[in-house]
Amino acid sequence: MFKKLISKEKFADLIKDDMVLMIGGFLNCGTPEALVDIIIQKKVKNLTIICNDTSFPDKGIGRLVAEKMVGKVITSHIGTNPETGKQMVDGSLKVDLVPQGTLIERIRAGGMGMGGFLTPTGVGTMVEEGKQKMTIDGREYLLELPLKADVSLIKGGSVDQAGNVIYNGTARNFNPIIAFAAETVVVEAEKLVEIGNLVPDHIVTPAPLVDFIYDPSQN
Amino acid sequence: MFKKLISKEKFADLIKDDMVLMIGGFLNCGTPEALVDIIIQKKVKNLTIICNDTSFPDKGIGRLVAEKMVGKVITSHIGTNPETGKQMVDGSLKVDLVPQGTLIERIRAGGMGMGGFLTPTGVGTMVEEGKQKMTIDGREYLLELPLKADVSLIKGGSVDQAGNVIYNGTARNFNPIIAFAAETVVVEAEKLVEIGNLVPDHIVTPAPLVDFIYDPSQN
Amino acid sequence: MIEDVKLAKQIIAKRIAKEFGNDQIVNLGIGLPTLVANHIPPEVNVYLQSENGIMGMGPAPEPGSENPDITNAGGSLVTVLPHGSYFDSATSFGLIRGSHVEYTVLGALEVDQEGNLASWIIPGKRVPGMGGAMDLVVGARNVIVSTLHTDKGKPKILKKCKLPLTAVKVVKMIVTELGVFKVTSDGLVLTEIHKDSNIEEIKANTEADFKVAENLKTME
Amino acid sequence: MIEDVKLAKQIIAKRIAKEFGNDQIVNLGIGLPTLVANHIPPEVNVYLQSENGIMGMGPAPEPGSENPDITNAGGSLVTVLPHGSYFDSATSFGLIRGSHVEYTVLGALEVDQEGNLASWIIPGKRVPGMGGAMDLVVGARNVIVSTLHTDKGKPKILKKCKLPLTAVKVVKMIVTELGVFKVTSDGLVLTEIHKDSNIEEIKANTEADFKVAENLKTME
Repeated sequence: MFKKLISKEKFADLIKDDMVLMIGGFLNCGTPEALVDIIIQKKVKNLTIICNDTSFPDKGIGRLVAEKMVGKVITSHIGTNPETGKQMVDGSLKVDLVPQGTLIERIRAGGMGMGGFLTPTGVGTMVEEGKQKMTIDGREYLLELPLKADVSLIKGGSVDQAGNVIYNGTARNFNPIIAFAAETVVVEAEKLVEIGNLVPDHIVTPAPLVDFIYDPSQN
Repeated sequence: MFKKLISKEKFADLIKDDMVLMIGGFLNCGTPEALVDIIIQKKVKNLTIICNDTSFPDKGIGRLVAEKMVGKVITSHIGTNPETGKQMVDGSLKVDLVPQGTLIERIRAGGMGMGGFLTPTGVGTMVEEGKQKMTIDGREYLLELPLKADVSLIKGGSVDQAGNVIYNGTARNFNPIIAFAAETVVVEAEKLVEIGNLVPDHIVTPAPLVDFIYDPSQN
Repeated sequence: MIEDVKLAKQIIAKRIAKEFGNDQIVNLGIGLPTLVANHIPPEVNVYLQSENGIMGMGPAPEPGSENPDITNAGGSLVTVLPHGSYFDSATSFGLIRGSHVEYTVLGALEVDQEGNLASWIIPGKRVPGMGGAMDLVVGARNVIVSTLHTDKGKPKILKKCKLPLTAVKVVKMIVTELGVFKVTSDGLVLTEIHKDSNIEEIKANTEADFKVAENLKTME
Repeated sequence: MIEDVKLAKQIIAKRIAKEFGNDQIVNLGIGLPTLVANHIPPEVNVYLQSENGIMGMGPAPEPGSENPDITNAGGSLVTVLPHGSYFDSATSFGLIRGSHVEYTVLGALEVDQEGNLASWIIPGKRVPGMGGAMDLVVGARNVIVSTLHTDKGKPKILKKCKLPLTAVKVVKMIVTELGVFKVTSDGLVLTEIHKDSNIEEIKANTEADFKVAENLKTME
């Protein structure tokens, strides 16, 4: 029971060329940097990354872009990482820009079994191109479709040996939602604690959603 | 600042005939019973109640049904309250039965600005009557529409003077979601605490969603 | 026929408990399915989830330590295990609809050879509402129907459900006191049979067409 | 024209801060809008929300007490007030899209007399992405554009936006260093004017048609 701890090597084995990854984080906050390190060492190719933003060239998800490991990114913001823009312009990186609230809700829909949802965001803008529009109660909405991934990488604050997660401050962001939306979920633990140390009322991500726990301090 | 405490009288003034109320709770757990008491004393008429279930005739929302104060209920289960079934058969109470997961998601859509969502639940059953069906990626879904209310009544576990709420155990249920979906939100506090006593990482309902706090121990 | 209803239910519960694997989320319906919990081997860490918002549900509380804020979807007082947690109903049904629940075990008024299930309404007679059942059977990866083989002598496993459906083609497995059926693309297959029953008895008490598996096993 | 950009920004920030009421949720965009926080009167309890998942955001941390896990949507280190809280991005945008945010204050590349806003892309030149802006301006109850009146001498308040839109007909109020405009069903109305400006100057620097309110006030 509760054998979820994973080594650097075993985590590296999980990540393969052409995979779709969701990675938590918002700019410089709440990204599992140690897991990103391992991916960079492995030198995988043509990843599709679903994430809030592409961070900075030397930080988080931005490093995967800078290392040219990403073939496509589905994200809401690339403005802090000039490398993303450069690769987009030279055609080596495909960028799907999605409004942030729509992006996280599409991930939620994917993880929670919805076929899609109607949002007023983007109506009358470039965002509506190619999308079905519906009028409900006199207001126009866009039908937005779910997103799923092969692997989600999340950054946990306090993580117990079973895989329950509580997040620290704004490091929460996309993490608890992407934990629903992938076949395999790996949490990087800021602080690994014994079972019973987290209060059940405070837990944000329930243990069985988490497949593996990576503890940088043990690696 | 932080003058959200409300008296029995002021709460009674808020609730009027023909209103649409959302009330938290799941059977015998997590319903603001003291607020229900006040509504019963006021003897209002023709309420529409949106809730998980109609509880028992002597408990929670069930008491409002037993007192014949409800004209319509939108709910997922009435089997534990024979009074609901009786009034439904004699025509004095209109009952809309909605699958539980669809019901809470419709409330979430209402509170979070979505025009609707696609769910696989109910496809091929009586639930699909009158609803738009859509096929996404080869799977059929029903388009379900949002729900909103005039007032939401929630039961909080630990509530601070600003209105932040942490719930106890399974008393959470519908409460944090209905807190988004009404013009006015009243929380009945199991335990009222000073500001600063709740850890920001643990708070489930952020203070500004709550308009009024009712503390039964002060009334 | 196993006439002792209590024994029949134990046979069913015991068999179903064997399905579960480590770290899986399982939702047990009210009534007979609840009994399944008593038969889960202690070395298998199953997370019992209840749709009212609890993960890692434990047994009923010891007298004197009841907490009215810890209940299951039937309204009974329960406990939470040290690795358990609570969440709101939207998250709970996100887990359910999003196929994070590995098994949902529930009863049936009728179930048929196509995997259709009727469990929530007898029009004009009994209208309790569907509760969370429709979401559970559509969302869970595996739907197991646990039911006595007959209701007052009448078969419950039919060619085609007559009552309004809970969902279409979702049932994967039917466990009764007489045996275990799997719903396959090739129709219903009897895969296990209780030692005190026989194929003739099952045929006589089942309206549905079914095949008998080549490697028919004894139900344990 | 107020040439001192720093002063101009202070004028704008100070004026916008007067809009907010007690217990309201306010989202301030990156850059100029962030300055608004410095002018909120201490007796008004505004909840500053940032879309990355914080409610009740406080000022930048004292040196030595920085916490890398407490940031705003611009990635700057911030603090949380004693009545503040954190949540995930889906909840954060639920607050935004669900009209729980009373005011969103943000900059503009262009804004027009119909309340259309362009703020996220200059095709072929600058493509940062929309971030949370599209959700904010569609969802918040009141959209306030805070902007210098001109960009290198060119008007920013237009008859019709030319750049790709962030949203259609959402802006309610435009605050520049020269004055305050309200977007009404009757078109743009100048309701306040800075003491160091005059209507001729505003007309010369505004492409949009606008009316002058009968009770034009001095901007403070």
